[in-house]
Amino acid sequence: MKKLATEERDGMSTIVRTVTRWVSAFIILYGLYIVAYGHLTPGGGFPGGVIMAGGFVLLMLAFGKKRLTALLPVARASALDCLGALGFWLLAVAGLVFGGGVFFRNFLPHGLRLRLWSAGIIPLCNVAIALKVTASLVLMLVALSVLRVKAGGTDEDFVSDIEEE
Amino acid sequence: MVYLLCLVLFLIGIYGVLTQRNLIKIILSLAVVESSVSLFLILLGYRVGGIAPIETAARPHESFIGMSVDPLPQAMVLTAIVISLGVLALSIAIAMRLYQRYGTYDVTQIRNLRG
Amino acid sequence: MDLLPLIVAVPLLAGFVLPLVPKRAERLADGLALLTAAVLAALSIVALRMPDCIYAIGGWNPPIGINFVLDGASKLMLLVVCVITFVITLYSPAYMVRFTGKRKFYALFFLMVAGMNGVVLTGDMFNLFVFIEIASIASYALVGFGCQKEELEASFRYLVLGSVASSMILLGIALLYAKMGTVNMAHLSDKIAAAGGLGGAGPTTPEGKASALLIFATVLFICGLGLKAALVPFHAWLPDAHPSAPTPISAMLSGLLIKTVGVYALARVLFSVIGITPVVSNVLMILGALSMVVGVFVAIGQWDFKRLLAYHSISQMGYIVLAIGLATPLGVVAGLFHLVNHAIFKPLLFLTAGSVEYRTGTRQLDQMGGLNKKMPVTGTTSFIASMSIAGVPPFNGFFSKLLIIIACFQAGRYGFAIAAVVVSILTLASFTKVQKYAFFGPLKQKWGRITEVPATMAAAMALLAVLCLASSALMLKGPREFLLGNAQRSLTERQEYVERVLGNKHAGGDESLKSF
Amino acid sequence: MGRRIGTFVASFIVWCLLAYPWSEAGGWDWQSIIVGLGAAALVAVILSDALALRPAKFLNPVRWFWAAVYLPVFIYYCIVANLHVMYLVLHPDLPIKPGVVKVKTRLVSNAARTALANSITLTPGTLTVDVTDDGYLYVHWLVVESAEMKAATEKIVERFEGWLERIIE
Repeated sequence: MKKLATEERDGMSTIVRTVTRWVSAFIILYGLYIVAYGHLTPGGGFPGGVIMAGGFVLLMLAFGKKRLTALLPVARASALDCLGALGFWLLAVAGLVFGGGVFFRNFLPHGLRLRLWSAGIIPLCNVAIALKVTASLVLMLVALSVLRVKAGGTDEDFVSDIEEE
Repeated sequence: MVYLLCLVLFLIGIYGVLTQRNLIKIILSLAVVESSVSLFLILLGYRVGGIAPIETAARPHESFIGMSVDPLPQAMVLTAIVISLGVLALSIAIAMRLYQRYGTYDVTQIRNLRG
Repeated sequence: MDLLPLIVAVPLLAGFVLPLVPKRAERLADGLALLTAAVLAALSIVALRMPDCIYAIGGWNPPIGINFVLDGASKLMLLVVCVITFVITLYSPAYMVRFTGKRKFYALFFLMVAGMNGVVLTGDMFNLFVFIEIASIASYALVGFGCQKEELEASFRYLVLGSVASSMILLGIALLYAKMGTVNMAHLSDKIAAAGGLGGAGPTTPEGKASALLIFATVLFICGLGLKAALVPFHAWLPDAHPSAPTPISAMLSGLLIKTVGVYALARVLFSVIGITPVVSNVLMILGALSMVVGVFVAIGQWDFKRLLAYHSISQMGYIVLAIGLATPLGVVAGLFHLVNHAIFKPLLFLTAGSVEYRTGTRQLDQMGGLNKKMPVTGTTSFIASMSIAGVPPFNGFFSKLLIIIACFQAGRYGFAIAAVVVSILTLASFTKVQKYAFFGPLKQKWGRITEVPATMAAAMALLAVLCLASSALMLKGPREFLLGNAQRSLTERQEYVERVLGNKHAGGDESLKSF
Repeated sequence: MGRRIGTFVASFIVWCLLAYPWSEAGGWDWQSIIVGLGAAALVAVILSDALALRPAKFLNPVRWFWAAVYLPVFIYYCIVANLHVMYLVLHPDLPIKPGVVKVKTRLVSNAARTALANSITLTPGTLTVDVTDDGYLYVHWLVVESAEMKAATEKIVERFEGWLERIIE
C-alpha cells in the first residue's frame, strides 16, 4: 500500500484497474437492460440509473477522476441531468397536448402485452428518469468524493473542481 | 410486533439525532429514522406467503391478484428512498462545507448562532 | 381545467431549464425567471375564476390515481403563493448579483415554488409528502446558499429538524394507510368518518383500535407539520434559518413556505382528512398562543434586523394557528385573512431588511439610523409594513387581528383574546424600536454616501406596500365572501370535500380496494 | 476501432443472455434485439477500451484451446489446495505459519497479471495482496514454506504462469 501512495497516478492497483475494465461495460449494459425492461420486470429508471452511475463511479475509483471527467465532463453531466428532467416533463406535458388534455396521460399505443414495446410512455419515462438519475448521481459522487476538503480552506480549492464550466 | 420494532428503530434514530455530537453520526441517525419509516411502509404491504406482483407470460395478473403482496407501498417506499437519498446527499455536502469552515465535525464547537 | 397541472409544471420547467442557460447569459436567466413568475401569477388568477373542480392526473380517477383538488382554500393559497412569488422574483435579480451561481438559485427557487403549489393543490396524502419534501429540500439548499459559516450551520440544523419532521409525516401517512388502506385524502376522510373519526363518536367499529392508531397518526401530523410551521415547541430552527438565507429566500420562507407546507397542510390534514375534534382544536390553540407569546417576547430583545423579523414570524404564525384552531367559521376566516396579510407584510419587511443590508452591509439595528433620508422608498415601505404587522388601523394587519380577537370572544375564549391583544401591543413596541433605530433619527456619518436601492427592488417593495393597503379590502363583505368565505367552507365542510372528489358514489369506499 | 467492436460484440452477447430474446412467445423477439443493438452500441461509444486493450486476441483459437485446457488444471490445483487447507484445519496442532512473501512474475500484460493474481487468490491458502508495476506480487501465504523470493515464486507462481502466458499474454 505504501508503494501505491508514492506512485504518481491516481486510482488503484493494476488488478482493480484491469477488472474494472472488464466489468464496467457490463455494469452499464446491465443498467441499460434494467431501464429498458423496467415496465416488464422489476426495475425501471431509478434502479437502472443507479446501476449505471455505479459503473461510472467504479471507473472513477479505479482510474481516477481525470478518466471520468474525460468521459463525462461535469458540465455535460449537469446538462444531461437537466435534459433528463426536461424529457420527463415533456412526456408529462405531451399528455396534455396529445392525450386529450390530461396531464401525464399515457397517450401512446399500449402495444402487445409483455413485449418490449408496450405500456405506452412508461418506457420513455424510464429512459428520461435513468438519464436524470445517472447524471445526478455521478455528479453527486464526484462532488462528494473527489474534492479534498481542507479545514479552513478558501472557497477556491472547493469550488474549482465542480465549477469548471 | 414487527411494527413495534420499526417504531423502536425510529426512536433509536431520533435519540441519535438528539444526542450525538458528531455531524456524520447525526446524519447516520437521520438515515436510521428514514429507513425505519421505509421499513414500516414496506412491511405494511407484506402478506404471509405472498408472491411478487409481477406479470409474466406464465403468470397473468388475474392469477395472483388476491395472493400477491401489496405493490402500492413498494412504489411509495421507492419514492421515499429517493427523497431520503437526496436529503442524505445534501446533508453530507453541507457537513463537508461545515468541516471546511470550522475544521471540526463536533456540533458543540459549531455554535456561532444563538439557538 | 387543462391549466391546473401547469401551475405545478411551469415552475418545474423553469427549474430544469434555468441551469441550462449559459453562464454568460445571466440576463436571460433573470428574464426567464421573471417570465415564469408572471405566467404563474396569471395562472393563479385564472384559477381563481375557475369553478371548484378536481383534476385526475393521467386520467386515473380519484380513489386510484393522484388528483389535484381546486377549491376555495387552494385557490386562495395559490393566489397568495404565485403573486408573492412574482414580487419576490422581481426583487431577486438586482439583489442576487453578489452571489455566484444565480441560475442555480433560480432553479432551486422554482423547485421550491413547484413544491408549494403542489402541496396546495394535491388531493393525495403521499403526494402531499412528496411535494412537501420537494419544497423543503430546495429550501434547505437555499438557506445554505451563501456557504458562509452561519448559513451552513443554520442550513444543517434546519435540514436535520426538517427531515425528522418529514419522517414523522411519512410515518403518519403510513399509519393511515395501514388502517384505512388508501392514501387519497377524500377517500381517507370518508373511511375515517365511517370508522368514527378521532373521538370515536360515530358508530363503533369492529376494530376497536382504529381510534388509537388514528390518535397516534394525528399526533405525528401535528408534530411533523408543526415543525415545518415552526410552532413554538418545535421552532428552534426558524430563527437561524430564515435570517441566514439570501433575502428573497428569507421572504419566501417566512412569507410562504411555513404557511403552505406548515399551516395549510396541517389545516388540510386535520380539517379535511382526519376531522377536527375539540381536543385537537385545543391543542392547536395552545400551540398557537404559545408561539404568539414566546415569539414576540424573544423578538423584542433582538438587535439583528432579520432575526427579529424571524421571531415575529413565529409570533404571527401563532395568531394564524390560534385562529384556525378555533375551528369556528369566523375563526378560520380570520386565520386565513391573517395568513394572507402575513404573506404580504412579512416578505415586505424582509425585503426592506435586505435592501438596508444591500446598501449598508449590516443587519444590526443599532448601527443604522436615519436611513429614511437616504432610502426613502425602503423607509416608507418598511414603515407601512411595520404598522401592518403591529396592527395599526388603516393597514391590513389591524383588520385580521381584530377579526381574530372577535372570533376568540365569540367562541368564549377570553384568555386567548386577551393574549392576542397583549401580543399585538408588544409587536407594536418592537417595531417602533425598529423604525426608531433604523429609519428615523439622525443619519450616521458613515452612511453619508449610500443611495436608494435599484429600481426593480424598489418596485417590488412598493408593490407589496400597495398590497398591504389593498388587502384591507378583504374586510368588505364581497371580497371576503369570495376569497376567504369560500376558502373557509372548503376547509371546514368535510363532507363537501369528499363528495367533490369522489362524486356521489362514495359511502364506505369500493370493495375492490379493500382487498389489501 | 477494434476495441470498440470488441466491446460492442461482447455487450450484445451479454444482452442476449440477459433478455433471452428467443424464448418469448416462441419466436425471436426482434424488439429486444434492436434495443440490444442500440444499448451495445451505446456502451461501445461510451467506453471505448472497456473490455480488452487488444481484443484481436479473442479471435485466436489457440488461446481458446489453452484456456479450455487450463480450466481443469486450475480446478485440480484448487481441489488439492482445498484438501491441504482442510488437513491444516483438522490437524490438532494447526500447523500454519502465515506470512506475506514477495514473488516475481515474468508475465507482462495487465490482463495476464490480473488473471495470475486472481488464480492465486482463488486457490485456498494463498492470497494476492498487491501487484506492483514492475512485476512483483505480494502474496499472503498460509504456510510460508520459504520466505526467499525465488523458491516462493517456484511454489506459488510458476504452476499457473506457463498456462496464462499461452492464454492471455
